[in-house]
Amino acid sequence: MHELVLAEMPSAGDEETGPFVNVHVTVNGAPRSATVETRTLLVHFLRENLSLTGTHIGCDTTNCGACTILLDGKAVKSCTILAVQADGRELRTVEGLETDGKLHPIQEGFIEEHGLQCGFCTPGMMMCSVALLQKNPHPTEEQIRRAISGNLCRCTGYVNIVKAIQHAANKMAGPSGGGRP
Amino acid sequence: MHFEGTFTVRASSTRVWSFFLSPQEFSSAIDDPHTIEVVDADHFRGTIKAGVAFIRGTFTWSATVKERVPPERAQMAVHGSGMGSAFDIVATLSVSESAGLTTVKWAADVQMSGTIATTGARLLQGTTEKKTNAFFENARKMLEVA
Amino acid sequence: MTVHGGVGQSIKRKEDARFVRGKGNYVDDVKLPGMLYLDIVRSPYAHARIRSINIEKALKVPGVLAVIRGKDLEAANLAWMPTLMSDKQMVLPVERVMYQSQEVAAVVADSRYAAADGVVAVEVDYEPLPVVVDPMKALEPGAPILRPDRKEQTNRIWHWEVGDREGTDKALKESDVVVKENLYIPRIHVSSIETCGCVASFDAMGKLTVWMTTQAPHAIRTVFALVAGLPEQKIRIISPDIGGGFGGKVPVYPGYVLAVVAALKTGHPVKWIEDRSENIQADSFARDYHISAEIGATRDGKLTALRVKTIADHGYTDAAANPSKFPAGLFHIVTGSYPFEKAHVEVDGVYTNKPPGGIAYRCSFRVTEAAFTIERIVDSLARKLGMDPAEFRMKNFIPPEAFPFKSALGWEYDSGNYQGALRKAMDIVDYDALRKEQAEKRKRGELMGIGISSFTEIVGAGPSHTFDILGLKMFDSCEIRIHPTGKAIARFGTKSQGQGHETTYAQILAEELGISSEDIAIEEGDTDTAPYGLGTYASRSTPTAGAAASIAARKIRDKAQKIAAHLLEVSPDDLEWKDHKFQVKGVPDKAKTMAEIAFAAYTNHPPGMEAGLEAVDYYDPPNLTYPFGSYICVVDIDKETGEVKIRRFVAVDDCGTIINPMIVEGQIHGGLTMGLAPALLEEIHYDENGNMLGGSFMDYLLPTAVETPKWETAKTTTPSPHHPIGAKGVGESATVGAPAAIVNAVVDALAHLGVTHIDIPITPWKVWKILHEKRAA
Amino acid sequence: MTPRYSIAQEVWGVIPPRFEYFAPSSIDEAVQILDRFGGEAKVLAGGQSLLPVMKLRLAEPRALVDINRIPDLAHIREDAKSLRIGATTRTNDLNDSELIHARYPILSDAAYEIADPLVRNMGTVGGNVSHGDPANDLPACMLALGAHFVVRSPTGTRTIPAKEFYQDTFVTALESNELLLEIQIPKARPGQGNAYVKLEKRIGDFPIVGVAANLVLTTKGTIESAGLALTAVGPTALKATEAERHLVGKAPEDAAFQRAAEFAQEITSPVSDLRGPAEYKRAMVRVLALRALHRASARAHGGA
Repeated sequence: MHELVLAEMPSAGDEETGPFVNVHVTVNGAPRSATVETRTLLVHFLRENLSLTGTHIGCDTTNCGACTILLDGKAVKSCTILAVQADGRELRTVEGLETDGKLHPIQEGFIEEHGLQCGFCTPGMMMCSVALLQKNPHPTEEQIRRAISGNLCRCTGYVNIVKAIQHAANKMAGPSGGGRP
Repeated sequence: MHFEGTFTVRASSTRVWSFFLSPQEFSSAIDDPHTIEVVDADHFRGTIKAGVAFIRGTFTWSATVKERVPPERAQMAVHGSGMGSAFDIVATLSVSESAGLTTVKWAADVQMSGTIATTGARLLQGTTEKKTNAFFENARKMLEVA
Repeated sequence: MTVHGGVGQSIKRKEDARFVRGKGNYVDDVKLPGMLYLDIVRSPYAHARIRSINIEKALKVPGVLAVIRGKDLEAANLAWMPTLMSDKQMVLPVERVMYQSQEVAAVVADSRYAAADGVVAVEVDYEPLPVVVDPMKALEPGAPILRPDRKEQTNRIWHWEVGDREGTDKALKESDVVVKENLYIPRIHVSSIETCGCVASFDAMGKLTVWMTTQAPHAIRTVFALVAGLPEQKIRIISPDIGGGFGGKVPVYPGYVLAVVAALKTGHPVKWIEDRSENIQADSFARDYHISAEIGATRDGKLTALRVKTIADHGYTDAAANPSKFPAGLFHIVTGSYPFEKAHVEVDGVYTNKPPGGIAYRCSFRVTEAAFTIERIVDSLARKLGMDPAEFRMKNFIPPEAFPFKSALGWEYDSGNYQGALRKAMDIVDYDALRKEQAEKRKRGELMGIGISSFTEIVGAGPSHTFDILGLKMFDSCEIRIHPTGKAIARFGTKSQGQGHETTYAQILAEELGISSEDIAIEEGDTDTAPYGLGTYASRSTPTAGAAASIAARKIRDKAQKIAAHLLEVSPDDLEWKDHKFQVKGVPDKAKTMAEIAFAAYTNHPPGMEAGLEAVDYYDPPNLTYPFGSYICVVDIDKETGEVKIRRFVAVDDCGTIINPMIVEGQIHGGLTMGLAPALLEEIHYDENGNMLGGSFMDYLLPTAVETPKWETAKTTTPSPHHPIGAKGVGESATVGAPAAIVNAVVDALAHLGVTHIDIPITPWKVWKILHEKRAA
Repeated sequence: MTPRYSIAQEVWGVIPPRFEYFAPSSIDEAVQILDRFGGEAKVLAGGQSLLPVMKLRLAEPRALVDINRIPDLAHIREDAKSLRIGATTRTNDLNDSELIHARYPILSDAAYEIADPLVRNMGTVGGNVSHGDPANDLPACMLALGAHFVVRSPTGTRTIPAKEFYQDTFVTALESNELLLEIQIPKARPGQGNAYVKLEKRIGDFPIVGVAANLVLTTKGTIESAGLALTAVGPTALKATEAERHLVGKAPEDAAFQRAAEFAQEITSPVSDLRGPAEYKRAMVRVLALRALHRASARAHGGA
């Protein structure tokens, strides 16, 4: 084989790299920080710098929602936010759903209702659902479908995802099952 | 994409024809910041910072005069690349003079390839048409003044 | 007595435990020390000569370590690689690029970001060449020859035909009624939410490990060995969790090869992960069939003959992942659910300046094109005859007693009850009431349509006398080890991409072995440990590897019977397998469970017998399986905007014996959604310069939860007579059957205006244009 | 023939180019940074339009000025004269606001269908109105409502009427050293009703066409003033001035709406693309204008 052309390793402090910035965040309740380029996307910060690989990347154009996380409690697409924008803020990812060895109702719902197949969209879909149920504990089917319309799933046809979210809603409403129809 | 137009200007056909074949002159009708270098009588090249508002990038371009029939016809091929894309323009000019007025019929076939064509199709046609029209409108004004 | 997690139970999926915790291990989650990143420079032109590639600036980009070009590969004879259809494709071009977004060079850097910066800095000098986008034009005399490297100086790749040409011509000529439709099934893309990628790494001993998004890891290993000349024992392919496949992860893409080359040359592990736009613009597509179909019938509505001619746009090389002997895949299942006496199919494969591929969209080798064609044209014929489409189908279906049925084009259908499925669907949807409602609405000027699709699938490739890929026979495998404590591990040659194999295979084994499915671990995707198999696509896992599971389990049972006899001090013939254990005939108290037998196999096995309790089976199916179903779709159309809304969609599927009803229903939901997608939304379109329009999720529109209706599913069960447990496979049925039901419904809504066909995707403006023109006329 | 040739490569959009990042804590600081970069800096608000374009490397600003840490730029309040919406108010906040639902339903109509719910949690009202994309939904609403935009530069504050703001695709009246602070919309009056209606190929996609309508009725029930504006059928959002003029003084009925819808069609210049042929889009302007006007009228009469 032809010798491949190999460049010299770049020297540290090369003026073309950077600019860099320190980012401090609270992720799933724990403080985390790293120094990254200003252009670093939040999803890469989570996956590469913090090794939280449960948050996925499925597109380049802010359409698929596989990277959905909670930023100060709101569901957002972490592929279209700079890591530096999250500095000083609270993040919640799929890794933070289970507490004390107990699955979150949304996780149970996805298992019980077969709301996932390949599992790739699932973390984003669940984070979106968690935000929905926080804001609206008793969503109608139409509201659920609207709420997850920024999260694409190629496997399930959504019917069971809707059921999974309803399952979690019922569960979170407590034993009285109370809640409006 | 095909664009065409016609305009009439109070200038001789020789003057009009030579305007479009002179790199210094025709390039002055381009709104976007650019450079131009004359390789020989039929070949020019340079760079242009083109785009819409903040969606903007630097293209390198080269132009070749394909046909010169003074003072009636000319054809020029322009090629450029930048922003992950390439463009090819074939521009044709026919010039006719009558009673001190010169009528210019122009046509431009523009082909885009690459990122702009694949992701910017939504906005491409309108912008390209506007830039093309602006170029000829600028040219008309310059010829009118001169 | 049932065993926990046996066949037929809707147990929850084992794999979900890691997925809901974000602990799946997808290829982009693999991180190795010293790992580098590879990114690819791609062509803006659909057809151009490469005059030079200048990498100087790219090599100065901080973090960039190397740039690989075609000429670097050429010296090692790696610039080209074979396709699965005996054609060849470029890893990197040396001379010409053949489609927009084709790989041109690869940049290797110490970070993803640096690699991306490097890509922008590579300067490629192109000379544009004439572009051939339209396959019809590609066949015209004087069209530029896209592949001068071939002996045949034409853009026609091959011509293929099957059936009785003269007999079909004659039968059509003699038919009282003949209907012809031209159907274009556009290019689409699977777009699994995970894109493709790999991590390639050589260890100190020169062994290559590749974590790769592949549906067929074993075949990939062999291809790597044959193409790169690496010794096969030094190649390990690991297919980790796969974020959806649908056929898009069967081919060998240049990026995989480049990552391996980069790992070899740099001495570091190298990761390559596609962007979505690269995935859509360069990876395997599906469909792109220009079909002309003619169908004949007697005056009283009895089908006579079918003739289908097709131009197949393959892009610049024939890289369809078909079985070798079938250039048009299984398209000749096009006679569908009907007993034609005469039929003829011809297909011409054509080169164009587009990316290669051809079948990757949740489809068993072109069966979708076939089912769409027959179910569309049967509808047109019924309409022409003035018959109700349901009645017409009922009258013409292959009757249940005719199975096994030999089709006019040579397939032997294993089993079916088409009338039963359609009847059930009609009952659920209340067909007669809908027709009444439609008649009333039509009087009021409202547009409502009812569409039927009664499809027959053909899956489970396949019998090895007919089916191979690059000569590798299309069997599949299962290896079972029962541990001394009665727990088990089983490994397979297939690879789940969301289908739930870890659960369903365990259920087959639980049923066969009397071990709880909880106690059976299932592994796939590691070529160092799993038995050889051809992988998961074309709904083949249950028909092949699922069958292998049963047969391997029965081998274990044979041995277990002897051990049980030894333990019970009776003759093996005195034992029967009942209630999931071996018991002395007529004496239920005298019995041994598999756990007891397994323990004995390691502690107290009969003299003269090998210790242990293991078996392997390589299952070569005697035939394909033929799942079927009847779908009924109800649509309402907004007269002003042309928007189509699916009001109801009833799907009755028959996939033989069902292993896990919950999973089967999930597969059908997903399949229906991937049937809806091309019917109403998805299409890959090229402009005349070969630019792909819609090459990202911004423009290539996957259905969301809002457009997707609440699918209504039901089943009939007609087991496959030749499969060990009667199962047929179900992953793709719904994608195959749904598009025709939707289009038939829309056409039905507009039929009174003289509409007989609308090409998919049915966009609002296509419907509006029809309404607008009819109103004007 | 001299061979044409090119030096180029396709760019795929995942990684943005490098830039300097600023997160000023005051408006003055922000506009000074903008001024210093003289057009080479971009304001980062929600980033839901800007970052995708940067990932495609179709825009490479030297600096980003993140205005999210400036206090009090996110608010929805009504005073004696106006509804005032701060620039960094998230589009979903319009959706969540009882005030907006009750009194300015055109804005919640639009906010309900901008991109998707996740994008709406980041994307800002200020970004949507000032990005200059003709496919954005809020500009047409602002034109129909007669909004004004309050902007600040290092030299002071000025107010720009929406109808003078949109100049061309991505080109607005905003100077490169100006920052949009607030949108001011005339306070809702009795007898006012409005609506935004749009047609999409799929939810979350760019609109095929959108129409914003705002009607104020006299106590006698005739139209006192009308606003009608269009999305995605021209280089910018379009104000259908002729249509508006036609409506004034008429009864809010189909006859007047039909004629207004035709006037609206006349000002459009749609292009054929993946979202439909131009003739379809033009036809849909009429269909949607009628729907928007009828809905606005129903709301003016107290309906939903």
